[in-house]
Amino acid sequence: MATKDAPVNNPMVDPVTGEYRVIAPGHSFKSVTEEVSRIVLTSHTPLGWWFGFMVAGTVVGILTICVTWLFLKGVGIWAVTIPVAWGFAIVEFVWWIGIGHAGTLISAILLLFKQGWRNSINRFAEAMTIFAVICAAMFPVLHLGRPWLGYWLFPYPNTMNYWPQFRSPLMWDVFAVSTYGTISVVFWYIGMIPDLGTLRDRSQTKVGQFFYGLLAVGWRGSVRHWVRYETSSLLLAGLATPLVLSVHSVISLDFSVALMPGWHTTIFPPYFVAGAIYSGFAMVLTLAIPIRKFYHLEDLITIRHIDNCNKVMLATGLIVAYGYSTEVFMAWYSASHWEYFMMWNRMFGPMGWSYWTLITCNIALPQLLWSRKLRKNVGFTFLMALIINTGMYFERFVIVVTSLTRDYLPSSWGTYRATKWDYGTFFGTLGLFTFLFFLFIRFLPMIPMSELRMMLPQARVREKAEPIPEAGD
Amino acid sequence: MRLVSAAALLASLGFAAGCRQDMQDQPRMFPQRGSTVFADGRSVRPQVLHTVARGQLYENDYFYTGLMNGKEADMMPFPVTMQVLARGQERFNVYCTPCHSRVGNGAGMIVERGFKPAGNFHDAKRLAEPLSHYFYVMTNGYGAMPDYKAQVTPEDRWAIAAYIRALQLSQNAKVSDVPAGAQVENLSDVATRLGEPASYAGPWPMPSTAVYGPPTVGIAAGAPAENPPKPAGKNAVSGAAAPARPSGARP
Amino acid sequence: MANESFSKGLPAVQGAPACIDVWRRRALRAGLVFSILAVILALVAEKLDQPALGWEHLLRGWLTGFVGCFGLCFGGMALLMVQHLSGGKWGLIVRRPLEAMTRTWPVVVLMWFPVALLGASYGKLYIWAKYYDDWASALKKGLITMDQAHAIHWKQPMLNVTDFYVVSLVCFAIFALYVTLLNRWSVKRDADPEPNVAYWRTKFENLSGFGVVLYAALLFILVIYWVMSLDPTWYSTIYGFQYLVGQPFMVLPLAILTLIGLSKTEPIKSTYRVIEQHDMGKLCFALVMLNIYFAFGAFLIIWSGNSPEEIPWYLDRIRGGWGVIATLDVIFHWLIPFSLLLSRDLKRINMRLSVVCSVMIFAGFWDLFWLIEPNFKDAARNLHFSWGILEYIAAPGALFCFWLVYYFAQLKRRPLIATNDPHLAEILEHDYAHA
Amino acid sequence: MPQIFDRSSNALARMSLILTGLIVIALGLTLDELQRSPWVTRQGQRADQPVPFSHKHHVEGLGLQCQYCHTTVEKSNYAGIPPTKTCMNCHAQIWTDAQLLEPVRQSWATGESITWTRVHDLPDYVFFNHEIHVNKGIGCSSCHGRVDEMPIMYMQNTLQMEWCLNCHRNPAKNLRPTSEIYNMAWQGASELTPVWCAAEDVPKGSPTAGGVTCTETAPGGEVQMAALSPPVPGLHAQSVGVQIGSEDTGVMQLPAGLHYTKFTSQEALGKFLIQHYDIRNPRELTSCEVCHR
Amino acid sequence: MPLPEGLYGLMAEFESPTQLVRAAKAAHGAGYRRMDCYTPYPVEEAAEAIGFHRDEVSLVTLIGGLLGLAAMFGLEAWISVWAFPLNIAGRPYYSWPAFVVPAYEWTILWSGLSAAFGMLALCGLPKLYHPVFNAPNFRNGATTDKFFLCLESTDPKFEAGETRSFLEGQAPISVVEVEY
Repeated sequence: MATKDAPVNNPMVDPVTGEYRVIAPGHSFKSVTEEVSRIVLTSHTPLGWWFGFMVAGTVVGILTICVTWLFLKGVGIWAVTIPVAWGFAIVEFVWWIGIGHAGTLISAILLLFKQGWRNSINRFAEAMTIFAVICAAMFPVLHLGRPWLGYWLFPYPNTMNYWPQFRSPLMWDVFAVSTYGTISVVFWYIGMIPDLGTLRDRSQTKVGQFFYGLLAVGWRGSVRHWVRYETSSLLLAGLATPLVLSVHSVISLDFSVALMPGWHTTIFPPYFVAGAIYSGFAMVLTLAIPIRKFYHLEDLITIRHIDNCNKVMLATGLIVAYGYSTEVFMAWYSASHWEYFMMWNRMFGPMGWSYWTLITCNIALPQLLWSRKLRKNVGFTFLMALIINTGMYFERFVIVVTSLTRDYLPSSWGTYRATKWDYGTFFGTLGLFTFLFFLFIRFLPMIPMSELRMMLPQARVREKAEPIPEAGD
Repeated sequence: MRLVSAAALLASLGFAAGCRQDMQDQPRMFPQRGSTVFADGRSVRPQVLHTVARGQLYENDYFYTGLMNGKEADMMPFPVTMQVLARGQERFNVYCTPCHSRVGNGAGMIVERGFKPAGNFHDAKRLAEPLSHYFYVMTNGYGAMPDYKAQVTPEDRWAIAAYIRALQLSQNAKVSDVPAGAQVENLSDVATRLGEPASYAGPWPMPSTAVYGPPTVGIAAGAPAENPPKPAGKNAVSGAAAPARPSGARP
Repeated sequence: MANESFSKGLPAVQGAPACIDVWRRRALRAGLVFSILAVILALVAEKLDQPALGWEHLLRGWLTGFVGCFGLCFGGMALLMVQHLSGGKWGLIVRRPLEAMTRTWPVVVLMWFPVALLGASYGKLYIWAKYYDDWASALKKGLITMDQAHAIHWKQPMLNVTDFYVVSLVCFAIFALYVTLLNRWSVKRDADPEPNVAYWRTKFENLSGFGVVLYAALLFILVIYWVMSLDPTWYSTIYGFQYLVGQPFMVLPLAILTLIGLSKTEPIKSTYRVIEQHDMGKLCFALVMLNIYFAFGAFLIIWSGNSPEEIPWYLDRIRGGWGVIATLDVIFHWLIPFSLLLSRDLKRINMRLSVVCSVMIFAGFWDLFWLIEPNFKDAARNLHFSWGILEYIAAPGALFCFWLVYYFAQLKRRPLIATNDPHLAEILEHDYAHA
Repeated sequence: MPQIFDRSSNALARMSLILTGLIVIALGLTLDELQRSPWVTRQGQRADQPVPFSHKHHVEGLGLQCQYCHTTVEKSNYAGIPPTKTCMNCHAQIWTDAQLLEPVRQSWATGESITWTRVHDLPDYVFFNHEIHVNKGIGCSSCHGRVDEMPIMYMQNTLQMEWCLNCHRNPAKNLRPTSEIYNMAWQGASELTPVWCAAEDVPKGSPTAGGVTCTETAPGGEVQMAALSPPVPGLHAQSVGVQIGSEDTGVMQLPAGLHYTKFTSQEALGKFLIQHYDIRNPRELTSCEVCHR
Repeated sequence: MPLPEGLYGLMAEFESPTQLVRAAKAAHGAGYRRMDCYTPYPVEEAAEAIGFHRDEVSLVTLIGGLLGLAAMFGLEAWISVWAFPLNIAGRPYYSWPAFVVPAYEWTILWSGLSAAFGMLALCGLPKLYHPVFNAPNFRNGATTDKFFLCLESTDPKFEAGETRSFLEGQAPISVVEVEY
């Protein structure tokens, strides 16, 4: 039988498997190190960076104004009221937390599954997680009404003799999100220590040496340290995996523990987690594609990465679709009139447009990802990532708003219309996220150099070593 | 990171502790809080002149005025029970004793401090007054005495009036007041019979809150020392002399 | 034979060793013993039990065994497709055992017929079938509750005997098609003189990608018909996911057990490495975690909601002595495998891992018992000994053993190693210290 | 290449890590103390008042009872700050030219209220009711301290929620007979100051504290402790015309034989009173809506 | 404690990990024990070669996780049952299903922090000053593309001249002396 594989001339494609390589051929330890560290250590900051930084900074300004006004006037400036007491704030909280999940997933789960392709993108995916968690955590705190008393949520011996109420999923949230934030930062930082060592050693300026040196805590690459470091990374990955599942599950419990039609359903935890990963991968692609282009990192973030991310998006998107279908089916099968009406209202009620937007963006259009060709098309992927991000936003909107507008009691029915402060805060967090990201890519290594080195073929120790060459050879 | 969060915590705590929080002082009416709504700054409003509030139409009725056909009368508007008397005693001790003293001889502490001498309930003039006279005086004042309308409710005023009568009786008790068949004993005899100490027949201790006037006044706590009461029968009006039992005395 | 490049490390014999025949005979004997036991128990229960439900219990036990074997067969198919999608060396190792499991589908369909005939057509298991027409009079007579009557009536478009047959048979047909294609292509791939890695991978991915999605959807509908509708008032959106994870929870341990059993002799001896065993152990651990995650998540939501529509389902399965079964379910399903699989060493030692795998398979059947038996009025919130309840040991035992007989026969029919796979070279190349 | 950091930096790094830990701990402890300190609670602070009114003088010195001024303490949420009229009851004649009292006279003349600074200022989201506390055995001094010994009023306790709950979770330790509510010096039952209490059934609808009789002196066998007759319906009945003195033995019932129990510990007394004052159990008493409505 | 002075050790630089591992094995075989390898990425074989097999990070993590679990579950039970019992929708005070969630989170939090900081502590980090940084070629390559083997002077078998010739026999790029 003749070969069925079309011959390929692309050096990025592995001739045996026909798949794109994770890392371009011909790289050495030094070249990958330089490729990554030059972005940070250069004294020349690109103009484009400054431009983006300024734009993001301006949006952060808008956020500051919105939040200040909120502190002064209270949550009444948002559109949250009865019946929709959880408006944009919770929509965005869930959305941002969901986005964060891809970072942990990439670094943790793929590390456990020995997926080499994670290495190029895990660092900035983790950074994305941290910044997304920062944006997300803001919302419930701002939503408290008196945000400055947010520390009341923690159990500490206060003058009220008051302790948290642990049967509330909102309390579970506090622990889930704070743990998630902490572990993400720790995981990110621990992973960065060897690279900080590299930066310390490669930095030409005193200031750079000092600060990177400080952050690297004296990392010197001892193999003893490396062994512990590897164990610790694996353990952190092993811990972050159930953590990431639990965090969005806990957030889904905020809804599903309540007896609201459309909320109280047992599939919520896995379906929220899948949705989170779905949107998270979309955000990873939204960030990776421009950065790859801007900093010419096509050698390190290859079509393989994009293809794999697309596959994950397709898979998680299908799980989400499964969730939607289950809900629709169970709305009928439950034989409960409230469930039935809830689904009817979602589809054909006054907010039906949001449901159909969600179905279009989250289910219908992403089916295009079945096509191998489109999965490898960078421009299309970028567009699809944006569409999915939008779709996932609408998913949370549908869950939060349409369910709340139609309670069990028709007399309490209402509607929801976000105010300019709602929009301002939302766009503000987008700005904050971008702002932090710009700082990150300028000052920290966004691709883990030590892990790239490990992936190179010359990194492998050969058992049957070549004989020692004669001295002076 | 830890430092930043610690600083943030400190700042927020300082914020919370340093200023009163907004929910602490809410923009609504609280009694005696004061208000910017009214010109006189009071949240407690005085009754509007020439108006009668619902439930406060005190018709010209004996219970509220103490006057029957324009005249004082020697009767109570409701039955007198032990409860009423105990209540009267308690209220008397709160509102009247500062001037009239516990035994009603008009030598209270305030009088000692320079107030005009207050009436002695045991003089002939007062003994002759009809019962509602006391109610009327409490309601409207008398001479230097201000009215106690605002401090004492009508029921309590009547109870005090009844108690004043009991006080008067206690100072002038006769064997003939004792119901027929009841045995009268000396208090000291009772004490001996019961095996109580001799002080049992003397002045009884007052609760520690009881006000002790200067010794010159010549009254001891609870019972007039120089005029020890004859021990009354079991069902006599013992409220005056016996240790007060104000608990649960509210009508 | 193609692939000379890496056939050098391949053992000469790739067929199954003789020990499979021994296993098969043992399974057959055990199956016969269990069958006889099942019949005796049914007769004894009819005589001694009050109420006499011997034959009904046999049918319930049969249902348990059938659902378990169904999971092993088609759960194996799902895992096979996942393995084609995810790649990885462990996939290569377990491929042939999984394919053997999928080829047992005719037995599984045979097992289904008694459930359909007696359970649905004669209404011995499903009250929606029993009171399909006369739910109103059954309600009047107090045979069913108001909620059950409403549910039976409302769900009639779905829960009727015709649909039960049509849906089940259509699903079986689709699955059979998939099984056939997966197996046929697998043989063809090995016969391909060229590696054609990309071609075959694409072909399998195309089939499996959609196949997994389809399986997930159809499985949910099937378990609604077969298990969930035993209590027609009950509904839970996560039910399908629970089976979707519950099936590999039994399939993967069985595959590991098979491989460990075969690893003493060629050909598995030379391809079975501790690295892949460790990976599969981790995968088992992940399944253990996922399983408790779904189960606990659903429980927490319903416990918190505490609504009269849902909580009775759990109360039926916790009160009246069932709490012991539920606790043991958690222990078998989660506590034992979780604590043992935490250890890195355990995952790398054959004997210990096989103990954990056996516990996991046992836990699967235990869980089915807990799911199925309290659906019936005589057992809900009332766990008590009767001769009939022992059918839950005898009937599933018999079915499982007969299934194993067929599985071993299928295992023998194909070479145990898929030769045309780029991973094989890596596995055989002992030069690598670490993969 | 030279070292970036000096040798001392290792020690410095470790020290600073330890120091950071210590600072965090110290900060926590400081904040813990700070939130309970008078700086936050204003406990013990004497506010500037328009008239330096002395409770010590009026209560301890002159023997005025609490209710003389705080007339609504037993029947309302608020104990009530007396109107100027109450001051003028006496000060119309006494100390009429004292400079101190000028604001009082000013108020009396003009009708303007005197603007006192509130000392016991609960947050507005707390609904505190004096009536229920006073009538169910919580004395003034339990919360306000020895007001009779305060020349200028100040807050004896923090009035923080913690302090409220400490009592609400175990009311027994502060309960006293209702006859001792205004007794500033009440110390609680003990071996040295035993309390005798008796309880009788009271009909439904009457005050729950009504059935309890307590005394601090040993009730002897013959000691006459007046027992209450059942409350007479229609206290407000129109002139019934029962003259005092004309004793109706039908109304003036004989006291029932009261069975006294001696309490020599506050815990035991508190338990007895909790039972007979119908005080709710701590879990109900600490329900949020008890104080936050 | 007086500061150590003099020679810390001899440092050989290698081009590839294979060479490093071989040299390390040779050194271990020759009886050297106090030595360390420095590599720009984890080379487990080198650790095994110098006789470093097991690390205690897993144990620390397990202990941390169990402590976190116990701490949070204990806290929740204490609060809900004893310190602040509240009737919430009629659920029992001891609501273990609800307590599982925060306890689970804290298990992960504590074990994660133990894994991270336990690793640093076991490595003796932070150690901003270390003698190996004195080697002139160390910072050029150790964190980029070169592999180092350092035999330390505290080793009883260490003898400056002999050790140097031993190292030079392993085909290094260079052998340098490292001062304290």
